[in-house]
Amino acid sequence: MILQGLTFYVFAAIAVAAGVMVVSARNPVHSVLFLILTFFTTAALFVLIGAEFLAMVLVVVYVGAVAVLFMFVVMMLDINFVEMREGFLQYMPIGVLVGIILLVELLMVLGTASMSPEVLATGTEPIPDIAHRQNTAAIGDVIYTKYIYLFQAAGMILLIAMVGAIVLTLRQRPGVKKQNIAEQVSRRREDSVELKKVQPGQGI
Amino acid sequence: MVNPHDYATAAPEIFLAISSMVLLMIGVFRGNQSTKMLSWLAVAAFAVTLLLIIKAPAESAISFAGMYVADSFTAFVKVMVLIASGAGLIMSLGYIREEGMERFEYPVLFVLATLGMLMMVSANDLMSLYMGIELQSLALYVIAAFKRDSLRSTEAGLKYFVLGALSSGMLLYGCSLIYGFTGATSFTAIAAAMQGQEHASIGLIVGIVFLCAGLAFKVSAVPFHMWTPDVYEGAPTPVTAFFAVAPKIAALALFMRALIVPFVAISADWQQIVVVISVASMLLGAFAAIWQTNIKRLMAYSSIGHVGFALIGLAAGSAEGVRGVLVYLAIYVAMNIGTFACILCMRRKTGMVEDISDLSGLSKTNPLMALALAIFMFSMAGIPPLGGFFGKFYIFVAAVNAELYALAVIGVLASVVGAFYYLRIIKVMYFDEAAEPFESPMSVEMRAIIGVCSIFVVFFAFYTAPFIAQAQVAASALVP
Amino acid sequence: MSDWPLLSLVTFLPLVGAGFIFLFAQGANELADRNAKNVALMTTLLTFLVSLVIWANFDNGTADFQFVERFAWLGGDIDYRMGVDGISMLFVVLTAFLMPICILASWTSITTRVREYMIAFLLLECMMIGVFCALDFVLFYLFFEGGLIPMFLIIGVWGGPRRVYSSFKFFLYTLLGSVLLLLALIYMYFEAGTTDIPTLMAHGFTAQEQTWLWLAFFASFAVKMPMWPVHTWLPDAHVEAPTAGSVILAGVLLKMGGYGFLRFSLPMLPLASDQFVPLVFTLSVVAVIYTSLVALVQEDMKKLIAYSSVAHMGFVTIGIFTFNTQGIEGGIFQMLSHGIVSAALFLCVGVIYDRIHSRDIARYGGLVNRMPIYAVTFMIFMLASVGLPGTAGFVGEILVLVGVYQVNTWVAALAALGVILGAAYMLWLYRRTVFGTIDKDDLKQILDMDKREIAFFAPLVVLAIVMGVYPGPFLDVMHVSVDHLIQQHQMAIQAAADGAGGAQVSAQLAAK
Amino acid sequence: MYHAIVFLPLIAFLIVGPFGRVLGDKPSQWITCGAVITSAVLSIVAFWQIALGGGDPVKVEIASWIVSGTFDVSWALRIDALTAVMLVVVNGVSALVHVYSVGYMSHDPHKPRFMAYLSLFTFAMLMLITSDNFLQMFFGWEGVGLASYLLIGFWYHKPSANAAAIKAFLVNRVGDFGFGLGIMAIFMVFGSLDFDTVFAAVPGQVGNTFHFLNWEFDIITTICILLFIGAMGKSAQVPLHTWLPDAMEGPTPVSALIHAATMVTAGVFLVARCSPMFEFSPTALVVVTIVGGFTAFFAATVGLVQNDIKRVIAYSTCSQLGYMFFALGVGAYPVAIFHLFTHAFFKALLFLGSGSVIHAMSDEQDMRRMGGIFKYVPQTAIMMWIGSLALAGLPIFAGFYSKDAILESAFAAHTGAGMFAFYAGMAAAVMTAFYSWRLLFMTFNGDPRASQEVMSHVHESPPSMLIPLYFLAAGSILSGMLFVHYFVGDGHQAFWGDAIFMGPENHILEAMHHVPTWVKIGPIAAGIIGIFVAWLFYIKRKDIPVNLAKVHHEVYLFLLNKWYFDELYDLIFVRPAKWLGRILWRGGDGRIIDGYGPDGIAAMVMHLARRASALQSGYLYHYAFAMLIGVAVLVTWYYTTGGGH
Amino acid sequence: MMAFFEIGLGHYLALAAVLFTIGIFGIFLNRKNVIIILMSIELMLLAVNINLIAFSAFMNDLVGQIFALFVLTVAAGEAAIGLAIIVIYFRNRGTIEVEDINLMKG
Repeated sequence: MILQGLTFYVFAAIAVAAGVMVVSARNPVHSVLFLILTFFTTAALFVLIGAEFLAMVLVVVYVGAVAVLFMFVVMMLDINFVEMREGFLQYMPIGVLVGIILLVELLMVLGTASMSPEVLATGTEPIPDIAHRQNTAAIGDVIYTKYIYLFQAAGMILLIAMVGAIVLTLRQRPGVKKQNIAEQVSRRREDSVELKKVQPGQGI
Repeated sequence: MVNPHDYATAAPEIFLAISSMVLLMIGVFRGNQSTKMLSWLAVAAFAVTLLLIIKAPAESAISFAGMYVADSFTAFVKVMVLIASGAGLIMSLGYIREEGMERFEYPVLFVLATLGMLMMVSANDLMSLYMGIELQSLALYVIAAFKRDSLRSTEAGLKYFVLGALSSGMLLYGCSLIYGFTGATSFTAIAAAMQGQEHASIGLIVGIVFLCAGLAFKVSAVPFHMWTPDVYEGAPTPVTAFFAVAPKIAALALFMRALIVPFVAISADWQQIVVVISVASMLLGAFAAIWQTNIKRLMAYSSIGHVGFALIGLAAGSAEGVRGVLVYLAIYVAMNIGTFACILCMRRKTGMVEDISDLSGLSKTNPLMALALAIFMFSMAGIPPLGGFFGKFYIFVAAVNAELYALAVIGVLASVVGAFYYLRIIKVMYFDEAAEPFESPMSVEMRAIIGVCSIFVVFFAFYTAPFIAQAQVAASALVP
Repeated sequence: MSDWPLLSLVTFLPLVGAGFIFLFAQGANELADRNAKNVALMTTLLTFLVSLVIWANFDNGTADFQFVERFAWLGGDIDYRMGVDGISMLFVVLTAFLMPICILASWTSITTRVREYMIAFLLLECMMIGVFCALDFVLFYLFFEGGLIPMFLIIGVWGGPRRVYSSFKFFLYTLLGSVLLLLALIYMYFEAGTTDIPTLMAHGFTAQEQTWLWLAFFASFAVKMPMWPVHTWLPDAHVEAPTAGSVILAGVLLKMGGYGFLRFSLPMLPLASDQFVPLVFTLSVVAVIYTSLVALVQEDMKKLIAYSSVAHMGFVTIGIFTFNTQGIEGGIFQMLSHGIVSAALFLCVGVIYDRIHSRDIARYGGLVNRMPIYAVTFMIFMLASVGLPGTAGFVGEILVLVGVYQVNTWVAALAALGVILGAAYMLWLYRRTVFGTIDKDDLKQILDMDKREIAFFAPLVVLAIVMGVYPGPFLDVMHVSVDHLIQQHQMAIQAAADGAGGAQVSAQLAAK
Repeated sequence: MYHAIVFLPLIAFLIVGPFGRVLGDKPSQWITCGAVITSAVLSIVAFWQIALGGGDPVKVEIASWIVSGTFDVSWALRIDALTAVMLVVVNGVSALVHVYSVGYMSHDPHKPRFMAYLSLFTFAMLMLITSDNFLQMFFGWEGVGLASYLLIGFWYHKPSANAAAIKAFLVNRVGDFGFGLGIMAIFMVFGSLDFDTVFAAVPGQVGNTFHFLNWEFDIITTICILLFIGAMGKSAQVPLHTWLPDAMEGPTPVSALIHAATMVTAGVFLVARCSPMFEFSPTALVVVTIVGGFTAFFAATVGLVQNDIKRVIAYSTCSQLGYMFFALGVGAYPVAIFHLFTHAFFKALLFLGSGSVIHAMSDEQDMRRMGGIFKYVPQTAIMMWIGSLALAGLPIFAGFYSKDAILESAFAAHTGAGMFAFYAGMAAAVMTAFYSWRLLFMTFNGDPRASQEVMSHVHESPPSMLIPLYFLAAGSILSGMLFVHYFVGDGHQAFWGDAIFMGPENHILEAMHHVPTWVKIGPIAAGIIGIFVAWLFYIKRKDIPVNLAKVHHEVYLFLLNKWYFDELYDLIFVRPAKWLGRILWRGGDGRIIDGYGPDGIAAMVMHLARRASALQSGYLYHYAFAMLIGVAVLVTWYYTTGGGH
Repeated sequence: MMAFFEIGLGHYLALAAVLFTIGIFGIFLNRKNVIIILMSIELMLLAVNINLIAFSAFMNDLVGQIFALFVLTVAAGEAAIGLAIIVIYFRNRGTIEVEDINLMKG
């Protein structure tokens, strides 16, 4: 019990601290690294609460793919690390004030967040006993059946992400020769072969 | 677990999804030269989807374990969305050719965005809501930045993306709270959980506020509208035209469903949110547009104002309100498509122009276009007997019936202020000296679109009744 | 004959003409322009004929709406309903009568965009006639507001140097008033479940509702009238509008406010109308005296006449809110006569404006030397405007005064003071323009009215005098309807006083 | 016949008015003169039948005019004795003036127009006197006002004529304002405007009060005073007299017809017509007496020093009208009408005579530039003498009978107001004689003061001008002695019939025969004194008036400037009205209504619009911040209000 | 003391709220670099996921986890698009400083 609590506090503290560093670090590379740290600690918390599959996904997808992508872009764009400019602090107090008000209000919500029995009873998809069915398997049970609609939609979203990223960033450089299958396939005889009558004695 | 019948209910979406992939494949193989053909194919796909929707059975069907709903409301909205998307795509043809952005992904992204909108309209679950929104938004981010060599276009895409992602975050946060405080994500289930409750717990309300913030962003209601003017101005014009109509309809439909269906029991609670953003939108839309010189930017503010009016109908929360919104949206679509078609015709030898002053004396150089634009402007100002009036009329009918008198009064006053800048455009076209004429002749499809839209707007008074009846049916599907 | 949808015919005939011009008078050449003018003239004349047919078939003996047409329209008991009674019928005729004159008056003075001009006027005619024919509130509103569009364009496109300011002021001012009317309309629809005007008249709203509804109506009609202090759009609009625009503005558009009071405020909201009489009287009296004084110092002819219109409309509102036969009939008659007289006065200004292109009073003088026919014509209308007995202006004025005298002598006395001032500024205007000697060079060459001008002034002159000498045919049309209106009004007040909830109403009435 | 009397002039006007220029001068003159002369002859017939013959009053219904609910007014003619007298006066003088004008206006390029106006005037005046209800009377009332306006401003190129025309119209409007209110009050009280109905109901309303301008007033008195205000305007009584002298800007025949014989007496006619009402209101009669008496005196004083020949006569008219009014005021309505009758002849004679003089002097009107033309225009001079004698009220002349009767009746009334009027009238009689002979002496006697050129052109007028003078001279001499019996003498009952109502208490016609002798001879004496003084001043000792004017310079200026009425009105009405108009226009409409209304709101909207677009800073973080604020505000709202519940 | 270590739903929600707020702060207080904003958004989404999973666990309902799974998926796609847009913006403008993204305003 205590161990659980202790673990939570430690990881939560790290996550928050790392989160603060993400937004406040001067060097974007550091920010990305702190983001990775946040993901890791959060993944740990997920494990703590029993969502193993998501914890793994978080590590694999986020740390493994997204964060690396971030790192890649940060490096690629070669941004010089600028100092904070004038005027930054001008709106700071009011911004912080509003943010803190919001935070306080969000925290106050928690006070009411005790689960009422009715709400608990409405759960549509009870989590099976962990001993009986693993978390991953339990998710697998429904995601391709009951949630096939969303699953397919997620597929479409990734398709858009792919198409979008390509269409935005892919550039055909004029100098580079590329294989154009369509052109090759549609090539016809008339296009490439020209018959010329050569007058005797004149050459082409 | 998923019954085959479920697929039948979602046939339009499935068809459109498959079409998008087919188009993509064709594009990949045929290259950018096929863009025009792909566009027309996409329009054809929209048409087929539209037919599928119309031919679907009228009764409500909830499928995919409560994720998806198809009823006459969704049908009505989807028809509008498809028409708007189709028109947007057709209007793009000339533009993307002239501006050197003729790439085959363009129509594909249109189709995908439209697919997202259809999903939004049919969403009956917080998750399908979110997925629909993201499907649409991701496509739109890309389309906004599609003119990738233009600084304005990319800045528009960037702003849209950053703020859109922020709004998604807020929306999700709201969803998570709603999920936590009701124990369900399906609208139907939430509605069941809310049954008999007079008031929501504060946690749930905070969740609803965040949800509304996210949705308000999508419909560009104040104060979540800030992206709109910049994106409208920066994005390629046909994209702006598309933005101004299709996503707005879908998002408003979703807004209505997400508030009315699950939270009908506590409508008094969320009504205040809608009232606030509605008032703010109407006022800002009316005031901020006055000094604009860029017509696209002006249209952005105008659309903010229009959303404010539409939200009055939502604030009413009644079937009449929903009917009002639907009627309003339908006319809004026609007016906006028509207007943007005119804006797209503002082309001189030096390229596209988008300053209001470029319209000077249009009534002399191109009387028909000026006439059409004047009709749209008067209609947007809500002057009878043009269509825009009926939109406002049914909205205010709903507001008065819901006893939202103050809202109605603010609304009409804002409409007067708003009339000012619409009149200004007419003034520029009709009262001012003629400027250099635009390139002519306008393309056939533009003329057709402008013609159809203006006829729709002008003669709306003559076929209002069947239209209203249809909207009534659609509304009663949402609010029994 | 009366089975025909005459009202729809008279309303939409101009639209047909407009469509005809739009479709067939293509091209920017002179031929197209001439065709457009001819078509417009034919259409308006035909419309006028139809309106005369309506008058001929009109039954003076009943207060019911006549020539009623009804078709399903928007659903929800918002239908396309048309009909006229003794109050509205003459306005239809008036509008149809003024239109051909306007077209003729624009025959040579409009040289740019003639086709559009004619289309705008025909559209305007459609809207204006529709206002007076509509028996459904929404339909009424449609026409009421729709008229703004062509008028805005007429002022803005063919107007004077400050046309932009004026047209915007006109449009937004009237729109601002009208939107509140729209809300009131919707509220009534909500309460009564219909927008059928006769049904609404009989509905009986509660006293509190009436107060608010009345104020909303007032916002619209007072601006349209225009009543003081919301009159300032009128001088500007008049000054900048082309002659025919001013004619229509003064001749018909201003009447819509008065008509609105009669058709809506009085019968539908009798208690509130009663309650607000002091307000209306005060504003009207102020209007009569204030605007007369202002008219006295005007340097611009059109502005002067515009201010005089405000004063005359003050009489109309006074008359309407007397709730007695003389007052209301006087108000209606005053509207009709003002429609003729002030329209003619604007035409008079137009005649010389066409020649000299100035409306500055100081710019003229001694016109009688070169333009005797014009001088006579102008004099007749000037006198009619002054309210000389035997001219159209007198009958309305005296009836209003007689009516209001029975209600409030102060109002009668102060309004009568306005008559003196009215004489002062009109005579002063006439003297400065027409009398005296010619000392401007261009005036020495000025030509008298040509045949076309005489042609459109002649019927106006005849009417201005006939209406003054023998107003019977006009008044006879109104009697039954006005009596009915007054009866309804009194019954409503009586019922409110008797009714259970009417205790405080009756107390209010008793306190008065 | 009665239709013909009233409508012949109208027909003449309708022919000559629009088509005069086409017809030409001569036909126009023939048509108008013919119509009016016919009308005049018929009038005499009517007078013979109805007044002298004691025939019953005639009523002719023509058409309904304005019908609105209980408000039902017809076009109708009513011919009773009073009307018959007026018909003779109006048509008689009018016919003579028409004829006179043919000669007088012979050099004018706009003869048809002038003749048409005259006919129009005649028609309007006939409508006035034959009306059977108050509204038709008002029609005629304003109609004559219009004709007067047109005729005063006939020479439209003269700014002074235009100004005078407007002034006449406006001052009359002020009177009409009262008249109009009176008509409305009558309708409200009696529910009708027909004379018979109203007069029949008057006794029933005696002593009743009604609410007028927030006070309780006696009904009859209020109505009478309101009507009298109208009469004051038309008949140029102080303080509404200022237009009459200015009206002399018009051609002289106009002055004779309108501003001496007929129109200005309309007020007298009105009061006489309403005698059934005035008889029940002693208060109103006192007002009439005082106003009349004061005007008689006032106008005479001003007449003393005027230099314009026509103005002198105009003030004289004003003064004589004062006489008529105080006669009315003391209840001697027939006396007033009698004076109206005689006055019409001699005043028209004086005007036409002075017109003849002016004509002779090449349109010179200033007496200071006349003199010594007796020998050139003897006939005119004699006519002027006759007119003046009648005016001064010397025996056998018409004025003698009527003026004497007025003063006697005023004395006989034995009321305070009556005595005031009597003494004012006596003083005025002296002055009347004085200025009349001042006029005669300055014009016809002494050395010529005009330029040689003018004097060389002095000539007697053509017959068309002289013949009317003869007729009028005959009237001036004979009308008094011939008709005194009928009008005010023993025959008055039979003569007037029911046309004039005199209450049972009213025995003034009887009482005036029983006044002291000094009262009877007083007027004659006054006339002789006045003539003597005039002779002294302008023939014998020409230095006296000059010295008097020097010594009493203020008094002289005061009189010369007509008691400064014009200046006063300019100061308290004209200027403030214009000043107020300007203030209301620039300040009220411009600065306040527009400034805070449309323009102000527009400016505010513009300002707000600038602010609103400034919100759109272009910075992403501002945009995000706005969203955050939106959410925070909404959440806070729900926290603080508990979600509105 | 034991109560302190008793980890309930509230603890997770509090953590999520704090992370969410940090994310928001990151967006509107950031003046440096758009990529930081993207990372802030990732933080917000992470907070949402914590919320969802916490609710899921404490309600014993799998839906929350599935929701979180989809959020993760979409977030990945979103990041890809976002970074692509940043890249092309950088190509056009040569900077991605937040202060400089200010071509359109008013």
